[in-house]
Amino acid sequence: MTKLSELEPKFMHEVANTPRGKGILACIQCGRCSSSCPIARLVDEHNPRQLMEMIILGSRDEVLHTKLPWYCLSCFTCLDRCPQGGDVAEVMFAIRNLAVREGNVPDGFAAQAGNLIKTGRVVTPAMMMINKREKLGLSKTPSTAIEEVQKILKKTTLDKMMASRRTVKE
Amino acid sequence: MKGEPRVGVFVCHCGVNIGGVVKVPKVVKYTKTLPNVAYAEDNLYTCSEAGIDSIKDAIKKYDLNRVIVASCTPRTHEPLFRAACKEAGLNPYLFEMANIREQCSWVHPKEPEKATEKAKDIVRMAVARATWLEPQTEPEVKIRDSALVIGAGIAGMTAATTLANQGFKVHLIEKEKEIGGYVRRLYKLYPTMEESSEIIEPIIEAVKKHKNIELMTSTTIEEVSGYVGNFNVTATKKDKKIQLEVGTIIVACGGLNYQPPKGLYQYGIYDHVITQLELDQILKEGRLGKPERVVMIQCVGAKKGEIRGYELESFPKSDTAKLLKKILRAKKEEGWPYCSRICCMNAIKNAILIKTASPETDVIILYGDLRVYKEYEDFYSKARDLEVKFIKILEIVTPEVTETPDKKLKVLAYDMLAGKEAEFVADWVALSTPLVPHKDEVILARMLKIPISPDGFLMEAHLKLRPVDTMMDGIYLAGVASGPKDVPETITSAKAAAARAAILMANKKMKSEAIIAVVNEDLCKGCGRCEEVCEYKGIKLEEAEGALIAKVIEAQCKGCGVCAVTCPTGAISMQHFTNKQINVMIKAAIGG
Amino acid sequence: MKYAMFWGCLIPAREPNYEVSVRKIMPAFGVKLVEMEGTNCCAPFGIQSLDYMSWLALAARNLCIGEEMGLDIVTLCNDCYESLLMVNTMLKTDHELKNQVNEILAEVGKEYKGKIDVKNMIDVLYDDVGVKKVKDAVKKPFTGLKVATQPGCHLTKPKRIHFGERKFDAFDELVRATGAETIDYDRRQSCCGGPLRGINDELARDVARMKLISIKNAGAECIVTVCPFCFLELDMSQLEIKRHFKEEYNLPVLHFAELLRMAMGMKLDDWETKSHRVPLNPLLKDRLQEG
Amino acid sequence: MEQPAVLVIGAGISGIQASFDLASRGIKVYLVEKSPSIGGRMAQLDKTFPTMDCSMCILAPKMIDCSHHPNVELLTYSEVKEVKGSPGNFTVKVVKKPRYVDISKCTGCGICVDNCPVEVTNEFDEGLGMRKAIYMPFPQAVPRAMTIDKENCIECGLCEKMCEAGAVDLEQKQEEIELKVGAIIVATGFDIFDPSQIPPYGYGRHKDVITALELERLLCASGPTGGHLVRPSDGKVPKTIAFIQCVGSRDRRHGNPYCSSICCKYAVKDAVLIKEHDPSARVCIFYIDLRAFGRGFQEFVNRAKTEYGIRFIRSNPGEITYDPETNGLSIWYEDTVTKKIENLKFDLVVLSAALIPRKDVGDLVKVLGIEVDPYGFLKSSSSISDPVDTTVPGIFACGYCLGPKTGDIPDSVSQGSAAASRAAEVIVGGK
Repeated sequence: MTKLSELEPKFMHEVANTPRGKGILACIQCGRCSSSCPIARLVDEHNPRQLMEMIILGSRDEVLHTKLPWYCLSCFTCLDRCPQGGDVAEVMFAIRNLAVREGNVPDGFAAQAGNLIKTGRVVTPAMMMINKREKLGLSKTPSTAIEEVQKILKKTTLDKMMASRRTVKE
Repeated sequence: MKGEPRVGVFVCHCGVNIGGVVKVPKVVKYTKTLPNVAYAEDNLYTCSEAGIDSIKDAIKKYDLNRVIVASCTPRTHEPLFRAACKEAGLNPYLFEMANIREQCSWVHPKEPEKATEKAKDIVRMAVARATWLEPQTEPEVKIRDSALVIGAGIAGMTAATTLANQGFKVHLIEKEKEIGGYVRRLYKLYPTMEESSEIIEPIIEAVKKHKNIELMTSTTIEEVSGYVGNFNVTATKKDKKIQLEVGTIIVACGGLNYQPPKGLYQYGIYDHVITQLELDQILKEGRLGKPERVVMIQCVGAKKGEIRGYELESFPKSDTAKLLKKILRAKKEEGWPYCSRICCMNAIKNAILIKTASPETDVIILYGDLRVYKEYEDFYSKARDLEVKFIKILEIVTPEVTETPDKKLKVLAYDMLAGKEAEFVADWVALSTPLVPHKDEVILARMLKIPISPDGFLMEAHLKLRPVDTMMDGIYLAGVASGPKDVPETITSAKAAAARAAILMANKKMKSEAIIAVVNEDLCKGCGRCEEVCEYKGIKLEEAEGALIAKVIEAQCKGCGVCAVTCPTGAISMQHFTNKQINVMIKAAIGG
Repeated sequence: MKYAMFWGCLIPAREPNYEVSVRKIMPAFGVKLVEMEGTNCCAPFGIQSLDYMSWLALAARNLCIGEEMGLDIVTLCNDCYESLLMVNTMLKTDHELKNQVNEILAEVGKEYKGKIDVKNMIDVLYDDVGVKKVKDAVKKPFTGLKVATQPGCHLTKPKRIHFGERKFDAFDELVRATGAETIDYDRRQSCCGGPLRGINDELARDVARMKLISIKNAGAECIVTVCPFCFLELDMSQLEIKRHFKEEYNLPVLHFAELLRMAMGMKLDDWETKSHRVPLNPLLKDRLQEG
Repeated sequence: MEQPAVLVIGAGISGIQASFDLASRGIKVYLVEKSPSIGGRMAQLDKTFPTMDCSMCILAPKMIDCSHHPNVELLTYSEVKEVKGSPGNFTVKVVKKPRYVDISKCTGCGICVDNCPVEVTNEFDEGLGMRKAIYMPFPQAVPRAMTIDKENCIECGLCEKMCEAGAVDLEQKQEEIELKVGAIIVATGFDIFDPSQIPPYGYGRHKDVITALELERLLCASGPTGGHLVRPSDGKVPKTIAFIQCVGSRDRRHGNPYCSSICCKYAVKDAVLIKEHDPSARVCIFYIDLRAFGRGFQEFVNRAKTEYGIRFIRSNPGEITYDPETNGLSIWYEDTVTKKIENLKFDLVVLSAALIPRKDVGDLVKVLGIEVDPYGFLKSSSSISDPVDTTVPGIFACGYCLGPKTGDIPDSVSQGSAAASRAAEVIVGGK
């Protein structure tokens, strides 16, 4: 039984006003997103419709501090299948941005961020690949402006966010 | 009827409906062996133009003086085939229908052989009866071109102005002192959010000013007698009797908003538990202020006795035990068996009004099925854009309302889609209640002799194709009298009722059924038993050469046959259903 | 037709064969690819999930480089295309957002003006080059080859930005231009599972398996992709599925550039054939360099 | 001055009701219908909810009453080309398309149909049944005459040779007639949303995914299979049938955000019909909100659940996949009670597709100068107080050309009578 105290009535309002979260207001709980989502079919915890319902109901704590938002692989199937223009995938991004601000970042994403801050890219070529490219007469991998990337990420405080990361509650 | 009876029999396949079960060709072959049968054939659809033409041609070619169509129900097709006989020059009452669909193929789909035999019996009985049919002439009734409209709500006023604009005299009678009815009291109307006054004031002006409309307020109807085209209505206005003679009557008595019984969701116990109508009035007077949360509960008063099978069927076992206690309680609740179609929209309208007035208020609507139909889906989206929360609850687990120590209301509901029981503390709880029939609808129905349908509203002649007519010619239904409707639907049905009434009044005359009682004056002892039992007052004792003789008022008699059965001396017989005809049918049935 | 070529990070790091094929076919259509210097990560799905403004700033920075070169940007990888296209569309329409982003870009002396467009190789071949020219360039058509097309989620969805169904049909038309027959299968519009690589590999494999089942049921012989993620995922997971589920699909996976290159008569070099985990022969035996 | 007439465009149940009400009160009506026979969509239905009347049984008498009425002049296979003038006197140009059959002579005997060598799909059967180049859409067609479909006709002349009544006239030309009318009523009805716009449902890819109107034709006694429900793919009797609601309705992405109002009702009706045909069949209805709001309908739904054991699943399925071994379809949906994504196998899937504006409503709107609402249906001058008036005075509308403002058949009939009232006010009242 969820007491009102556990619910945060203003949660839907908060998500609706995050840059990619406006779609939550259109949701009519039809279930088309969860039944077309490839992940929902394989992982029981991940259910986009139920996630939207929890936002509407206001279970802020359960949504932002668990693994729930991190299963989505942003293939936008739910967004295209949503009959009400509920932009479910966009709302997923909105919740993840909110979760990151609360320090909830899984390891895989943190690794990508670390790589980005260190090398300016998410995927960096292994030494063996650089030699192979040489042999094939291809140019070295494209040049990256690493300092400029680091300056940008300092301005958007991404590096601070990554530093204040806590492990996620199962 | 001079000359030997020459019967033509047309057996119908009705596509698969009859032909799929009854061996129609066999029935035709058998029919040809019956006495007096001059011609018999079968066709795929006798009700199609092909069937009609084959009947007309056969009458001329084989000089038939009786016609039988063995097909479906007289209720929908007898007028059609009678018209065909008439066009071929044969008196329409020399026609007889044998129902081998509803009374045979449809009920015995699994036994084709027996069904075929039964079809033969039914046709044999019809042929037997046909030989004794006599031509009848339909009495013609004069129709006055004035109408009575009962109830001056939005339905009554619209019907009255529509008829008046077409030049007919209209008597508009309203029980209350003020006209405008249910809609006039409302604040705003969905979906356009126009004020109710913007819609209803122009019509009220038109009614008051229209030269063809005679408006009588605080007038109640005492008694209605007479028949189509000549209704005499007696009404009283502040103990002044008024007599009216009108051609047609339009019933626009409207409906009531259901007052939940004391205690249902603590209604009547806590004053902040209100109905949507009361919330509408509070919003109209701006008395709501800026509450922190308003919770609305849908389908209050709707019958939840039938447990929605699907919800219990695959329900997680763990919760069922806990919920069963609540389910049994829900079963006891009485309620209206129909969906009153306007309460969802009303709740959303009030939610939008609250949210526009004070966006900070948290508005939650607990619903089982959100029936926002037609183009009102945009209205529903507008509410969601204003952050109104729609939470689907398990209907069979009715929410519980209790009071918190600090005089707020606590609503406990099972949110089916999140799979959790959630609890909300609210300042107001609004109950969406259905539209229910007017208490005096029953009195009106008995007065006008029109039936009431199972859900308590007045019954229309045919649900699909005659939605504003009634069983009684000349009496029509407009607005909520025949079932819950929203304002646009009410206005449409009012205009439709006006159109139907206008037909009779424009033609000024009408033919009515010839199936009526006939009194054999030699046998009538004047005992008056027939007058007592006649529901429609279609038969009266009259002085004739010093003796009391029963006399039939042709247009008023509905041909129900009660008088004929009650008459001790057998003086009364029914045209087209004489005892002879019926006995012959019975003999044919048993004779085999 | 000159474009600024944004290779992204995955193709140079993992799939040089895609780069080689593209470099080989584009000159035939008069398309000149100018290398972009000093680009940065396009901020794909992973980074977008972390922070909104970081995504806009990183993607906008690449757009500024394209504007400085005065050329439309062309990408091969769906993630780069999606990120750059969405940011380009948003900044062009939302001035207030553009100013916020420019405020961040000022740190590195760049300013987004919104003068260029972002295109994928499919847009270039379909809109600018035209299917007719592609058909004419085909010397050895793949008549009879049953192909399941996999344009990829970020090339075609969300439909409101990518002109609805047109993208799916455009890619099908291009594949048909090479003579092959495109098969319509149930899960054509669903995801290959690629973005979960590195985060949850088993899950990625299972998502890929659902797609492969659907392709097999529809009777296709091979899969043609656009996005390197789809290529890697659908190719690699067939081996993992064989090991884990003991199921054989052997559906060879080809980049569209490779398919077009072979259709234009060129043969794949040996190292390119080897970089496909699902063997290309026997299906494409006569199109490969021996030994 | 002799009373002006009324033009009614479209002879579905709504147009028929409007014409019959006007004619019965002595006003002349020109009833123009584009297809060869009057009857409209209702003629295609098998049974109607919730009374289970057979649709043709309650429609045929009305069609014959209307067409035989002395005050009604039927102009079938004709279209309105041009309208000028103002309320009280409109001049209307109507083009009578050539039928190549003389209506007065043709008895509808069908010899020509038997001999016609050309066979094409029958639009009336939603493409499930076949018809010849010379055809009558359905047995109870009014007027009861054949029509030659010139596109597919190979002009072999066999029909002309075989016709005893000499009714075939291959040289018939297009006629244009001019009518003087006082008011116009539009009753042109609706089209069905093409579900192939939602690829994951596989309509068009799998033959056993059909629309609800196609199901009506399969269930109808005069349908292509004589009323026996069989799977279009292999002709077998389906044992498990699913209905999917809100396909294209309540859908912003496909431009129909409204609720088409009748799909929940006809889905439950068809489910009950299927159970009556074959009690052992298993029928599921996937819905979002079961909109059982009509008269007597909630009771009908309760009966469907308790008596007929039809299963209602509150979820809108995401996609349908095809399983080659069992030639069956599996529907992927979320069981909102258990929160699990499930899939159920079905032999036949019926999509309750949305009702959308007629494809060619555009040119009629241009001809009449009336406005359409955001969904493409006709706009009422005031959606509350004048639901059946269009934006042009003197021109009224009824039936589903007004869009979702019209619910089911009783709404169409009421609007037909209401439009008749409004037209009569213009003719008699001069308002």
